[in-house]
Amino acid sequence: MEVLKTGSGFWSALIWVAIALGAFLIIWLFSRAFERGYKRGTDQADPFLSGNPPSPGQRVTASDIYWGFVEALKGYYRPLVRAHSGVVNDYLAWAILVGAIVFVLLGGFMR
Amino acid sequence: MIANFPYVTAILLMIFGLYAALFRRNLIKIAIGITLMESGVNLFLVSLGYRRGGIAPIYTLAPEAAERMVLPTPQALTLTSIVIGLATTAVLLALIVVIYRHYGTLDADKVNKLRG
Amino acid sequence: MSAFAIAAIFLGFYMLFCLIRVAAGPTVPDRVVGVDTINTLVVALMVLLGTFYKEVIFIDVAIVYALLSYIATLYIAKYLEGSPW
Amino acid sequence: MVIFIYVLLGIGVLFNGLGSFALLRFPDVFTRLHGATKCTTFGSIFTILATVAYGFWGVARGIQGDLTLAIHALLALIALLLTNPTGAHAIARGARRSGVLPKRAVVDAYEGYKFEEEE
Amino acid sequence: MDILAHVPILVVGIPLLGAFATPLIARAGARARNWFAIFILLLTTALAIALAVSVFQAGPRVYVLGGQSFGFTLPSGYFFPIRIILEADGLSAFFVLIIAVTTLLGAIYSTAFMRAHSGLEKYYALLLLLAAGMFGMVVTGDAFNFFVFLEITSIAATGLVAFRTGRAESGEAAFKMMVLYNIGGLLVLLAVAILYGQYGALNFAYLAKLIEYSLLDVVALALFVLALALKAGAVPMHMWVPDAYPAAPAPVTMVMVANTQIGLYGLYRICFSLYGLKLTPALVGWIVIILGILSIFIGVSMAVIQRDLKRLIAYSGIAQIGYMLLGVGVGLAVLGTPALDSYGLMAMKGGIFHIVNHALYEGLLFLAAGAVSYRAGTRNLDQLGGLAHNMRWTAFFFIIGGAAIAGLPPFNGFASKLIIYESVFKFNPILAVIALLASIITLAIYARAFQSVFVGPKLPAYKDVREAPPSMMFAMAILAALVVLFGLFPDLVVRYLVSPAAQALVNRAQYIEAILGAGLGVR
Amino acid sequence: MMDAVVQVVLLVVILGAGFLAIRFKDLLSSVVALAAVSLALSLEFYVLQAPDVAIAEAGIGAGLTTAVFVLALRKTRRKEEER
Amino acid sequence: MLRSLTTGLGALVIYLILTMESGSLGLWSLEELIVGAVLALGVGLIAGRVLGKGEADYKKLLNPRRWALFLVYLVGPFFFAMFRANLDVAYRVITGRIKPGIIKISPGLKSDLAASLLGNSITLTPGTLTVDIDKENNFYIHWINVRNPQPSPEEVCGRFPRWARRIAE
Amino acid sequence: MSKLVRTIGWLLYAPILIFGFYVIMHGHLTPGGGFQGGAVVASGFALLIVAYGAKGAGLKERLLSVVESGGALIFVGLAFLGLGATFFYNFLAAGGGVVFNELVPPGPNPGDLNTAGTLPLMNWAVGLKVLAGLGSIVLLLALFPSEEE
Repeated sequence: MEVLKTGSGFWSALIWVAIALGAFLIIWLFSRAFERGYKRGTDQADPFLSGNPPSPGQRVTASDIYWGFVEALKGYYRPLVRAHSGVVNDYLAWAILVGAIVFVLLGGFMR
Repeated sequence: MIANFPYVTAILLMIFGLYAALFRRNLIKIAIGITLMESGVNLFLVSLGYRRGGIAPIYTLAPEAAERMVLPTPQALTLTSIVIGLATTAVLLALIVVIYRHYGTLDADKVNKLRG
Repeated sequence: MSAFAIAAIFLGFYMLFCLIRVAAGPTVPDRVVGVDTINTLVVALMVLLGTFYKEVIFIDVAIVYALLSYIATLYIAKYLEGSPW
Repeated sequence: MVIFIYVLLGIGVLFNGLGSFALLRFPDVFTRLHGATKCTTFGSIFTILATVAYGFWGVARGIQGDLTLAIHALLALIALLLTNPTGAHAIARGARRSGVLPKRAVVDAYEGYKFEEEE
Repeated sequence: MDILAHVPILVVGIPLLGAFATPLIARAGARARNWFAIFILLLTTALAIALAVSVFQAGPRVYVLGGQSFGFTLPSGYFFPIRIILEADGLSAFFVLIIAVTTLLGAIYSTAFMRAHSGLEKYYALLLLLAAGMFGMVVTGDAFNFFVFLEITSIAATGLVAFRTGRAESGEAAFKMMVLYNIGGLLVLLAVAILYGQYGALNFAYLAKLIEYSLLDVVALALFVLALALKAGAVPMHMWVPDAYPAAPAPVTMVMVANTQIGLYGLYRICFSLYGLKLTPALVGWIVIILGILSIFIGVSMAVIQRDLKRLIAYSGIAQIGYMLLGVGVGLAVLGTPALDSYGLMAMKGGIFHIVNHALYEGLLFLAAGAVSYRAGTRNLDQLGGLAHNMRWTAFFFIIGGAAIAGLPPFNGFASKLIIYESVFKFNPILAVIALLASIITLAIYARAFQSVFVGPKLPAYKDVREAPPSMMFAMAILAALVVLFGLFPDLVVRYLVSPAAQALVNRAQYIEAILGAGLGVR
Repeated sequence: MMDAVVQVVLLVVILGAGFLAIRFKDLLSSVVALAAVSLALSLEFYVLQAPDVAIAEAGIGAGLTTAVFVLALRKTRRKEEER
Repeated sequence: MLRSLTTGLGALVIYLILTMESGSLGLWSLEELIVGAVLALGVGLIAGRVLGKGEADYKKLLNPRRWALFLVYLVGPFFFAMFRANLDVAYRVITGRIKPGIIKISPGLKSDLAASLLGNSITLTPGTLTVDIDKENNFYIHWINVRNPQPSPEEVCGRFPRWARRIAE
Repeated sequence: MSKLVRTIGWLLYAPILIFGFYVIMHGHLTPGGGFQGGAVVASGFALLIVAYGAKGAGLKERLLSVVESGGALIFVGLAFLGLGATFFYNFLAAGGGVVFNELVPPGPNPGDLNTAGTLPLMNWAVGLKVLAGLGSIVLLLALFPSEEE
């Protein structure tokens, strides 16, 4: 069996797949013994919107997912989004800035 | 001293062009800046090949005057780069016209529907 | 014949006058006049320098130049006219 | 012969200089065009004629290639003669149509001229 | 005539021929045009495979343009190469394969995706031209030709991105991209000019032999690094990427991914083969590493908040570019020290392996996103939903791509990322931790994307959405199969594809020797 | 030696016109100045003994580039926005 | 047909002038003559058709008498007038004494070619500059020293209209 | 443009074209070649466009596109024909062809056109490509509808 040497260990996807299949089999065997917690057509299937009853057509959209994450990191995201201003001059300015830094580093430190 | 003058000019032209592309918020001005930069690079290339008192590199004059000729390679490079430059400029300007039809402005600050 | 080169130097200096007009000209046509004059001077200069270098090919450049720089002038003039393309 | 060429060159340089100077001296586009076009064309004719004279002189002395030099210079001259006044005319017309009025004009027959659409 | 002897130029020449012939062929009808483009690319792919096989078996191949014979690099009387010389070593062959596969699948996908548009003969011509430019950049051994092909790719890519001129975004994105590409190209030209002025030569190998790290060489190196990192979309210069990728038609986006990677190729080639040990590589290595880390970090964090599906994929793709920079940067930082053998080479292998993986799964994701927008008409994550009911296969392919980009086993992303983590950990643990963290966030991003697009109840707006047309499905299926295969057998890929590429980077002497060695040797 | 003086004058013209090209607010003036740069550059190439580059620059740089710029201006607008 | 041939002939003449002194067949080499003929034919086919120019215009170009007259005109009255013009401009540049205005004259020319010839001559000769030509070939001329607001053509440009008529009408 | 410009444009059109062809034809002997000559010819087209308007110039976009493709195909095709030895191999100069099969003799010799192998052919291919390409760039930009229309 060929394995991929990764420097300190090894990785073989086939072995992993075999193990994973075994694990799934075991889980499946166990899960047959459990009661099914998820029931279609009950309240359980509806999205939970802060306890408010969902209005028709309302659903969890992409903007809602990770809202908390983004809100918590507001201070990080606001300047980041502002930096992506969509103005071509700014794009160029970033490039030139990096160029200047690379230039100073290379020219200054390596002599 | 005089021999270095073309290089200085080339570098200054490039700086001018870069300045225009960096600080002018008009799309056509940016295109003009890029054209200036191209001119600068072309000038740089040609002056690389120049020697004082050289003559033009013409193949049919080669055997007796070869050592007095300026270098032909940079000139060939410059030719290619001039043609490429016109092609890119034309593409840029065509894009500017398209942008103007959609946005109604040439202000780079307002052409930022794609951001974030 | 270095007289040709000396004449060329003179013409070169005249280009600076034209450049002043390009810089100062209050209206665009003024600037175009400056550039057009530069064209003429450059053609003369090219012929002179071509004679100085004694290369026929250099004078071909002058012919191309005379024919083509005029096209640029025409484009700008047509823009100024404001007629549809 | 050398003196003749010098004279031609001198006239050429003189008139070219005059043309460039006229560019700075005159008050508006049209008058500048007068100066620039006439004088520089005239000056260039003379400088090119100097080259032509040099070329023919070379032919007379039997130098190879000088005939071509003269002929090509003449072609450049013809191109210049055809293009220069036309360019000046185009600029003048463009300037006038874009609303530049002649300064200190005593009469303007162009006033009220109806621009016809070109076919 | 031995056709295989001419393979290095044929991979460039045949797409070029096809590009110019396409407008003429298009007179015969749309079907002929499509088949012609696909046929040309199939032929190119076959040639690319032949080239790769011969390079992996026999080492670098050189090809002299216009000479008496293609191996005749040093004509008698000269001690340096005067003609244009192509040189294909392991890295080139590796990239040639990537380009061939992506452009071929892009053309196949385009037949259905672009059907509604007019002027398609220009589209296919530009696609073939882009392919030719990329092949040229990869196989050329000549600095100026490198610039020419760079500009060819810039113009062709811009034309393709701006192809749908009816949309405001394509014009805007193409303009921004063009400005940056253009300036990058000019910087490359300037650097080439500086090198030429110093050494009077344009051949990479000959320059590599002569180069002595003077101040001007440093300037040239800085310009190269800047321009090529810009083309590759490393972070502070990445901003055109999320603009250009979504604006382009989906198959073009996939080819554009390959195009960005060519920037990486250029970067690696310049750093390793041209400058190599003559510069103390640690600083350049660290510059590359920092660019990579920044890319990883900013890429994933911006991807979290995107609402446009393709923009999201583009941002996460930037993060993946960071992995490639990171892996090879580590290799570059330890070049010439004993650490190279203990983990540096491994890191480079990881970075290079990630390139091919990235081309596959990112392409797959973009194609799936293209299928979604083709059928649903929008890419807005807030509006999409419940598409899995009608587009089962697309959803399946999207899952595969998402799992691969997030580095879930057993897909290919995991294998390369694992190598990167382990070897980078030995170099500097913090970097590895950042990379690992970013990978986790990537998983979260794709969970969100998948949830918003495919999961949920059927929405009334997308009631009649059908599965994508067969040619699009075919392209996606091939990519998905490759993703899975590369994931299942990473050892084979590393041994036969990646290892020669990494060796070619490290083994600078071999690169020089191929041209300046015997000179008359016909390989 | 003689042409070195011409060269210096030309380079001054190039620089001056280039400076004007980025300084003018009126884009048409900028294009005019750009044409002047190209013209002087063509002559500079000529003095640097590169006649073929000079032909190309005269044809492409001076003629066609100006034409393309003017056409683009015609399709858009002439003045740079005040800011 | 005539138009293409005329154009081709003109092109051939120019090509031969350009390649003068290239060989032993007269002044040309054999290759140049062959290539010149082929290229001139090509140019004739491409450029033979320019909008708005009828066969009459091309016939004029073929007439050697007109060319001879043109040459006489060029070196004779035209050159003299130009010389005068330059002295005039020099005088005005130095003194700054101008009295400009745009005036209208109707020289009564019929063909475009004559009008162009006259227009260019006017531009290059004393104190005058063609600003526009309208459909009826009325000239609008910028005159640097207006002596009469409604001048006759002779007053502005001397005998040029007659020359133009003789050469190109 | 005015009558005057049109007439002069009409007069200059053929000379510009023949001059461009001259530059292309002598590419292997004197400075110039495909690029420059093509640019000159394209400038001639630009002159026609500015004098007569984009529609009145009588340039056909489809024809230009065919010429452009054709030129490029000839160029690449010539390169492919050299594959007997290498890509771009000058197979004519080695005595393989009927025309152009001599080396360029040294010295100033503007008349020896029948030399230099595939170079003149390639010059022509590049010239056709460039003249059609640049011409169509200007033509298309001029035909592009502006905002008023």
